[in-house]
Amino acid sequence: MSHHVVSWKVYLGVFLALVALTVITVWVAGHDFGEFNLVVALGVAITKATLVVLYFMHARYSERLTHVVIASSLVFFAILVFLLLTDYVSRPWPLSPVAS
Amino acid sequence: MNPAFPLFPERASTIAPEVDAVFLFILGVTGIVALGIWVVMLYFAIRYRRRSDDERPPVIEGSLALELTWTIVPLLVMGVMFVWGSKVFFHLNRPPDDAMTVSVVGKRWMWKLQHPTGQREVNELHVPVGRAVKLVITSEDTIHSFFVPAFRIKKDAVPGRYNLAWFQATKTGAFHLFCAEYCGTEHSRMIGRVVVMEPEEYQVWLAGGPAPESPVLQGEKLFTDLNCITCHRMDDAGRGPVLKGIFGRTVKLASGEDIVADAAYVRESILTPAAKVVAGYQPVMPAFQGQVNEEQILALIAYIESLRTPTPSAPPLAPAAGRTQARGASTR
Amino acid sequence: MAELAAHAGEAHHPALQHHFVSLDQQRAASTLGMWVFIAQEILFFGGLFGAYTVYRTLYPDAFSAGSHHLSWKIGFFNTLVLIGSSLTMAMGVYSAAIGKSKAVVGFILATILLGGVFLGVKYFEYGEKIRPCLGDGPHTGCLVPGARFDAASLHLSGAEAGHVQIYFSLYFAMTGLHALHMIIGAPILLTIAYFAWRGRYSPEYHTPVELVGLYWHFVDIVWIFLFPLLYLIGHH
Amino acid sequence: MTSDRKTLPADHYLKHGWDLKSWLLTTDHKRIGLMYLVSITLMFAIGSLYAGLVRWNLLVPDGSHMSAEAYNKAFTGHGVVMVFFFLIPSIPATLGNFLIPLMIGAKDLAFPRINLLSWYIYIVGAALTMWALLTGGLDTGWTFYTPYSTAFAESNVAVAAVGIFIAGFSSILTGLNFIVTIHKMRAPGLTWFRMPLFVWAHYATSIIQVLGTPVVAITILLVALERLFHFGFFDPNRGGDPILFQHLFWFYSHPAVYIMILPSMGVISEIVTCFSRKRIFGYSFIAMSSLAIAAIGFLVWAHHMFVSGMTVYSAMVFSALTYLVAVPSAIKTFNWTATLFRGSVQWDTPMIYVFCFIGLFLIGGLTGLFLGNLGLDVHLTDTYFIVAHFHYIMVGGAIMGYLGGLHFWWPKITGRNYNESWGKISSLLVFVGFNLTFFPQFVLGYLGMPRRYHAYPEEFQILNVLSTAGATILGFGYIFPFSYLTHSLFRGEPAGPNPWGAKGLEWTTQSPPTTHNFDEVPVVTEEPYHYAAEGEEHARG
Repeated sequence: MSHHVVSWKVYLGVFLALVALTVITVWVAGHDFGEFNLVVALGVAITKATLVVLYFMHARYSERLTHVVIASSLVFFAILVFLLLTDYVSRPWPLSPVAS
Repeated sequence: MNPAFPLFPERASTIAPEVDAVFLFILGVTGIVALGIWVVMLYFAIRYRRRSDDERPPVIEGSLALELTWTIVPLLVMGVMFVWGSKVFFHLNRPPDDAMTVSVVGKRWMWKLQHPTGQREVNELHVPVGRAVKLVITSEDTIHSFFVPAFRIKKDAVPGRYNLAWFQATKTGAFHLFCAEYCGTEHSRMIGRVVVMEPEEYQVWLAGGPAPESPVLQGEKLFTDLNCITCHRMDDAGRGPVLKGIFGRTVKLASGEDIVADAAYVRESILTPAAKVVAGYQPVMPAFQGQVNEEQILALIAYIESLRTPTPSAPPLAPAAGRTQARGASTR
Repeated sequence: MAELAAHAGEAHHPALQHHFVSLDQQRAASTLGMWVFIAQEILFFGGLFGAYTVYRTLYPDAFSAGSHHLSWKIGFFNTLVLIGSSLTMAMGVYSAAIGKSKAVVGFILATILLGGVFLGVKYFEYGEKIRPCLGDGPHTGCLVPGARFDAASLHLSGAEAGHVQIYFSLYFAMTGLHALHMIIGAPILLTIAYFAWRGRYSPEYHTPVELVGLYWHFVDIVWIFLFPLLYLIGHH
Repeated sequence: MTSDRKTLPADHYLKHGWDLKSWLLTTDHKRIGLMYLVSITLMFAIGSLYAGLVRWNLLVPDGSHMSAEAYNKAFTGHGVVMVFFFLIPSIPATLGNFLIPLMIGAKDLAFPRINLLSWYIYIVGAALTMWALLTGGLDTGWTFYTPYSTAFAESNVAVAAVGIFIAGFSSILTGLNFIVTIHKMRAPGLTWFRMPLFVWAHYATSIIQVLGTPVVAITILLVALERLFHFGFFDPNRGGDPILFQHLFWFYSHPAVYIMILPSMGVISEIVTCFSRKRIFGYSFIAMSSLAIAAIGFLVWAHHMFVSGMTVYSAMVFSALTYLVAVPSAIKTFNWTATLFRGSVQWDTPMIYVFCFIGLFLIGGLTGLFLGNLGLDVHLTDTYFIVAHFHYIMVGGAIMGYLGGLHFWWPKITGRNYNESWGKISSLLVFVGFNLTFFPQFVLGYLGMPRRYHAYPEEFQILNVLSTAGATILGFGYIFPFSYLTHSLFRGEPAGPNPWGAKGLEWTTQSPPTTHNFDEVPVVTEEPYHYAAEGEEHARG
């Protein structure tokens, strides 16, 4: 919230960090690290998103309720994806009729 | 086939009494609870009805002991229901090994069924009493649901998937077969009968129709007609892998992965051969997507399965069989 | 808790609505409202990301093949543009908080400009995939899912040709919905810039600038995930 | 009630104009609540007409009363209108809108203009959907299952889907408004655990509206996109999974049941304490169970899909979680019953609706235990058992609570009393008609009659005839309140600020309230439902 005015230097720093992370994610995508590629891609994206939320969106300086709102939306998104996948990862595709 | 005004459905399969037992158990428990709450509520409402406008009832804030009681006791009782129901569900989803397989294809608005011996039927299924029947269910268009109330079984027919159900009829007669998943205009006409017969009668019935062709034979014929046989030869001189004995075994793919050659893999390899090529072979096989229908694929799978070595206990099969079983379990 | 801090000065602030006790309460309510709206947006995109997760799990190869048909360079460029627009937006809010109205207008116009560049590039990208589908021609290179989809240009056939259509369905739905959010954001930004130019905002009251900022940053975050998930699958 | 003559207050929110503009441009939460009341009553009437067509067709087994197309469009119209345009907005958008600011001592909702906007969005969505239903119709069922809806249905799927998509945002914005209002606008002294349970229930409802609705919105948009542009999300021919649609659809649509029932539970909590003249038994347990229902309600969706071919292990997880969600509902029921103990129970119309609610919701909830059971669900799903089950929840639960609440707060909303005798008679009619309609359907379901059947085997006819007879009685039961409540608008006795002797801030202000609700900001010093005990001084109202 506006009670806390963050210096413009912080914004610039965050911007540069975001650019650097974008370069990293593109560089990593150019090499084959197997499963690790997805991990890095998601890790970098989550880091970037966290930076934007904390600094550009001022979540770091917001009241606790704001954190609760962000957390609960993420938790419910996680529930959606996790319980969805319980049905998908445990089965062959397309479904096989033969067990014996 | 039914009394004019039935209140309880017929019981005509081995699983039906199991399902009914759960039903009656839950009915009993919930009946007692419901009755109890109604009686208590009405008793309080009448006993403590307002007699004068000046009444000032005592303050009762609540009781932790009561709250805990009516949280924990229902949880325990429901735990029993859950475990019991899951047990029946597993039973419903595990066909016995000696079951005869009937393939079921839903199509708006009819059921197309085929016996292991090749007889085809539409909207009518003849089965012998006392014999386990496994249903492999799929659909050609939209989702349907294969429902026989007297057997207490139901399974969706989903396009692109094979779902499993099974039953073992315990009495002869004709029973309703319904489509239970809404599938369009004539949904309510997508009904038929399951006719349960004495085994001898069933044999007579089987002999009655036009000379049938078993899915294995049909598959063999297709195998020739579609020219599969030119590459998948019985010796290893062909351009494709030898299919004899491959079914159910683990094969190595060009990508280095291992895969169990089960029905799903065979199906995929017919439709999109390039997806998972066996190690040592070139991806030269044409895709058959759109050239074979679901029933033909089932026939081809049946044929390839029939080429399997008859003794499934051979050592190289052991791990594969284990995995297949796990996969099979998860399909149901 | 209702905040009762009724500062004498604030109680008569022209922007204070009648049903709030104080400007503080009004700002807290509006900010919370925006965050709840963003929570809603997360689940809105969440449905798509859920579908994406399922299909990528099922068809990793088709997703990789589809991804190789997008230009990562264009995606990279657009990512930088959008991050830049987030910076100018943040600076706009900062300027409002320290009372520099002229700078607010400048930064917001810059944000709109960068958003316009992003959408322009997107228009070009879409055009490339859609144009071959139009007319009666052979539709070589058409990447819009449907009957005219040209899987051959991706060297795919059979089931894979279907799977890659799912990838492109998701591509169009996700980027399209993201672009739609930007298109909705632009006129709102323009309105805010107009009011800033009229001098409506001050260090005490500039909640609308903050709120549109939150929205814009959220749209940026969506893209931060879309870029690697759509453009950078597998090894490039 | 006291017998001295009462008069309506000189100034109240209804007096600020009766012209169209004063309504269509209002930002007063009370007027918006009334606009919703009128809109959803209209939608309820339309939905009931569809229900009438369905029941009329099912009088005969051979389906000779209507064509199959017409029947399919009738049950789809019934489901779509009732679920999306009546039940979901029912209590929150009318009573919730009207009462939440009054109950927490605020002048209005946090975002009055967004509140008005959400009404307009609702109207646009409803108009679009009705247009789709009336020109060509819709025959997918309210569930829009793929691939039928995307590839086979020949009716107005895309337009209806867009209409429902739009209406979804009305629900989201209402929930958003409530969440912010409850957090930020409470009167001094009104701590969380002094809030009326009605407000707690709406808080839980709002969470579902905000976090669940967007998922179904995007899902239904994907259906529209697939139809319009041949995208392939759910097309099995291209490897799309129609079951994924069901997952995404039920992720919202199961919690949506709680959007319907939670506010109703809030109403019951208010009425049961007032008409027992006693504090509610286990306040915090009822409050927390609302949140528990909202949270656990998101974890159970796939119990609609046990026979779809999902894996047994996944099915077990969902079955176990389904049993878990039954607990908070049970807690509420037990607490309401315990509240009556040693109370001073007044048998007025709202309280009779409470008895109906508890009795019927109990059956609805307990039959849920049959359906959450894996082995049993195989037989029961997609039969009339499930139809009966959810009607016991939605009609026996949600609508009973809605009617009870409408009667309870009618004097507050209009400033006038309705006719109590008519109220009692019609509540009895509703109860009898409802049970006659839906109880036979449990039997039909266990016998195996599938739902959405235009024609059915003859042995099911007697039970279907009973059901249709019940529906006729139920229809009359609904026409009565509509008539005498409307009549009371003009002829009802002025009610005074607190005709029931109830607790809560909404009863401290005049009936009908002024535009700004309270002359001065109220300060709360009491615990909730502080009904004085014997000997204790009756606290200031």
